[in-house]
Amino acid sequence: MQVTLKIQRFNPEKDSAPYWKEYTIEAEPTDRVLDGLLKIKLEQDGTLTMRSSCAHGICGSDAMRINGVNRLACKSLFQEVGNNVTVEPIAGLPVIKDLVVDMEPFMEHYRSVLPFFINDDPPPEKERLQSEEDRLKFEETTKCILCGCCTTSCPTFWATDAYVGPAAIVQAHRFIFDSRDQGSAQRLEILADPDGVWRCRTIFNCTNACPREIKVTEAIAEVKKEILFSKL
Amino acid sequence: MTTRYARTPKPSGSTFEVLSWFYMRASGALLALMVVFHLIWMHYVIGLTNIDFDVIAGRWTGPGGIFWRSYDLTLLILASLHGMNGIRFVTDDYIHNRGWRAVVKALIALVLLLMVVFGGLVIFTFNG
Amino acid sequence: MQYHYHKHDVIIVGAGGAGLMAALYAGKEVDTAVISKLYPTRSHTGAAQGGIGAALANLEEDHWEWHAYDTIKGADFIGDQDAIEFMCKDAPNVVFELEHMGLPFDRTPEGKISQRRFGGHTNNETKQAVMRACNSADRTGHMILQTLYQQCIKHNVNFYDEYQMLDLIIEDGEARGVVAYEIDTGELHVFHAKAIMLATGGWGRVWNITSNALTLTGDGPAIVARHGLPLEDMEFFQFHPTGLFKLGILITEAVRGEGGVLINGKGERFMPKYAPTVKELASRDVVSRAIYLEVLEGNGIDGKDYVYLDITPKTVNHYFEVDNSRLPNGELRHIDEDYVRAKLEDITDFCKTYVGVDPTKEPIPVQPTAHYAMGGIPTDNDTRVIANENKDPIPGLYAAGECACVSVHGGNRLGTNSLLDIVVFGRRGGKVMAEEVKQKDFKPIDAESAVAKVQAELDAILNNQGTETIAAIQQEMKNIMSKDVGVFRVEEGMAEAVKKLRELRERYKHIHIDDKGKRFNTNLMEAWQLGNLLDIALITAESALARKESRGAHARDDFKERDDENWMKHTMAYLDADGNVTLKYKPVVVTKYQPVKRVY
Amino acid sequence: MSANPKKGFVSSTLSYKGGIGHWSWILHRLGGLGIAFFLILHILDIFMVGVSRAAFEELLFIYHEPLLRPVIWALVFGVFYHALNGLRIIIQDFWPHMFRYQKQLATTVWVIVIVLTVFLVGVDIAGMLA
Repeated sequence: MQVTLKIQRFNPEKDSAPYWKEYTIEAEPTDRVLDGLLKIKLEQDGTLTMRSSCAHGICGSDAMRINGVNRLACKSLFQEVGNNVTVEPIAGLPVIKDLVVDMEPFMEHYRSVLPFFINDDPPPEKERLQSEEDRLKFEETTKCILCGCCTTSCPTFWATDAYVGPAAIVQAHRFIFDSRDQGSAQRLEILADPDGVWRCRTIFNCTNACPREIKVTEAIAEVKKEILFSKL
Repeated sequence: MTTRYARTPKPSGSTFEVLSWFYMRASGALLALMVVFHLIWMHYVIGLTNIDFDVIAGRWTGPGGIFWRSYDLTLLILASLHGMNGIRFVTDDYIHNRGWRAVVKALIALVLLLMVVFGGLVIFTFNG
Repeated sequence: MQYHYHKHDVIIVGAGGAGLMAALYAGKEVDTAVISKLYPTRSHTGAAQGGIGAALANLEEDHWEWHAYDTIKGADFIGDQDAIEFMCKDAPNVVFELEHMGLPFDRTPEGKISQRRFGGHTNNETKQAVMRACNSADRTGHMILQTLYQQCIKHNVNFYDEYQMLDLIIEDGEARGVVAYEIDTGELHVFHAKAIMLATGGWGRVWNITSNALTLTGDGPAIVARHGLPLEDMEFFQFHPTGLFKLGILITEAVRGEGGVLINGKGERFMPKYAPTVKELASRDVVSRAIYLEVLEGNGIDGKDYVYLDITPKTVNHYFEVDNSRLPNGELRHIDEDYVRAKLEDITDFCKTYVGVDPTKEPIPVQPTAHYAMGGIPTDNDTRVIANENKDPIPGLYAAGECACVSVHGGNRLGTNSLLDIVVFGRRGGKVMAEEVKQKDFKPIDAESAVAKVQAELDAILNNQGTETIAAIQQEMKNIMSKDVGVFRVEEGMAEAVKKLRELRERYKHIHIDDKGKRFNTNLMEAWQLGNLLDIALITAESALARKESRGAHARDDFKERDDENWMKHTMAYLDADGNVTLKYKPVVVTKYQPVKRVY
Repeated sequence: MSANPKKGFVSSTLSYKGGIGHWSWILHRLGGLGIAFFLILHILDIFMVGVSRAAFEELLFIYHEPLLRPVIWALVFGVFYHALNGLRIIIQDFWPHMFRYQKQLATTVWVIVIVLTVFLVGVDIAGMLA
């Protein structure tokens, strides 16, 4: 099939503002949008710039806004997105070049929620035990690949990048609900900040955008409830 | 004792934010019922075209006066706080300049005060 | 020459499992920095699925010695047995340590780390498959990568994200620094260090169908080779039997560990013909060849070049009955759709997304996919890179993970041993480097000329007015390698491949690119990486052409048998500036296991 | 130099093809702002009841003027939507597993809001005709 990709371009060395450019390629319906972009880069215009690595939705490099919604280019097939595809960078982060954004503000929020296991007790000789039930409590949020689809689909984040954002809350959730972890109080304290979970307006764009099908809004609500009950 | 990893000083205002969040839900639930009832009462039971001074006066001074005065007062306080807090959220989202944000928030607080004072005054002091 | 200068005791290049584990261990004691061409969590460790092998015996009897023997046998007896014993003995400790770092393993009903069956891992007495793969659903690699990155953040390891290493600074036979290109700005950086570890991963992108990320271009080994240092056992490259048809996306061996069977175009389960005891759970080279032979005989699905991997409960439960396959408690094994979905969540997702198949209801179309490099930069058991067949180390240079060849995988790696390799040797390397740099001072470096050399390499691409394109050269290289240096190899094919690869290397000198800018010039990076792939491809083809036997992943139609008398030795391939490859050989370390015929 | 991320968050908000939750939020927020401003006016006009009969009757056109009815109806709709959508959010916040039914819940909100709005608008029209 013939596919037309309308891509937002921006070269910081030449352009003062982003602009749109259209490319037409031959593609299979089962090709990924990423295949299309790479094909353009290889065959038509080597200056087209995006990030990509694993190409099957596990590394989180190629989050972009495709036909108006955040997705991974490698998890979007032309048969679902159609043959007229609009591709632009994810919103709310500075655009470096074409589809590449500066992920640093995003990573800063990620680091701010203590996204690491905290348990200062001397570990046992073998594994720490954890029941299957306790393990399942945070199963879903361990799937996060830090692609940024959720945070950059959030209208609150677009309005104010002080908001810690869904991805960071998901990462915190993964530890807050881990029965082995002892850092929950500190994380809840951080997330109770005015720029923490309370800026979530329950909009669901994050949940809809998550390529790992994490129920992000639900995870955020669980954190909110946890803070509420710890304060009341 | 677990090591303290938080690199920032203890975040301020966290209790206020959680209470504000909780208040929006608690008052919201109550307001939803009260306002829907209020609207149905004024539009269906009274009828918009029939509203006049006597209707309002009768409401506060008639046989159910105590009930209506408490109902309206509750509505006034819950709604003013809910509404102005909502505007505060919007301010936090969209106004990033610290100075402007403070000015707008002060304005919101002032408006809130005036709403409760003016509204309360009439509900309490009205004597026909 | 314009460049930025940085100084750290230890520099680690690559932020996958091996790099991060080393960074964590070195970083606890000395000033450590990690350079990565990707954000660390984008590394391909995250794509590893099935599990990490360790004889924890959480569900049934198991011993590290069994694990070691399975690995040696899986390696087709060309793995170094001292290294393998070290790794398998260390495995339980390192897995417990990962658990202590918070890694969310699946749990047994008693709350212990859950384990599952995997290819080539057996109870050495009964010869049946044993539950040894510690797993976290089907994203064990993702969990390891995330956990290690989290710990690095906790311990304040320095990161230089999106920096491409372009060269090593080796002076007076000692590694003293790295030259890297900051992708965002196009500026060059010199990293001055006392110890440098390469953990740059594999090079599956040399082949057409691969499970590897687009970024796996063998940068580390190629740079090492261009310094006149040897690469070991490059002819051994693993083809994973079950890549998703056409795309090559990995479908974990755990599918077979959970009971999945391989079915050919006639609807027959064909693995019992090739591996009567463990069938689908034979080692990967055996299963890949079986699929290849089925396809050759016209038994592919619809006569095409793929077969079915069937994990539908109906089929699986049928074969559990046929095989009388039982749980440790004696009950007949049985699975249902929910179990498949829970244990193989990501696989289910991949199949639905890319081929529109629900694996709980329909079989998955699969074909062998280029997967893992057993060979690489030769190191000793302490991860020190060695310069020759006498194992003389190069001071200051270390390597770990897929880019390194210790060699624990020999001719064929067992599933779950790659994750084990990266954490065991990453940790070992981190500790060794920390100890060594404490005893050592910074040696002077000539940063100016190192930068000038790299700048010249980049300018050669940027200013090239040639007519050759990345697309054409890359595609031809992949075609050559897939056709002639793939699952099955013959003399004429490989000789032809070597010849054509040399032509491609000439054409590469006339490559031109569109993007001449400084900012985020991925076009330039791709062109440079293509040079690495071409070097690697040539060394692989030359190493393979010379090895006149079939062993592990190196399967020749013209030399069908293993030849222990002449070929039980490691290849050491040296590339010179003119593109000539010289082959030397190094003996295999044998402790107590003598080679026997390999049957599964 | 990088493109400014904050440029056009309004256009991001309007152009993002979010689901029903996205549009619900926009409506909820606009509705909330509208109601808050009306509330201020409403308090003022009722305050006039306390000032004098005449002062209040000056403002009665708000409720009697047919031309203002569409404004009132928009407000009625806004109040119902804000109230019911708010209840949806509360339900989801306190029973997070209800998030899985967000689309069904959001649709239910619309159904109830439309029924209530049509009912009251109908009542008003009937009153005007009478």
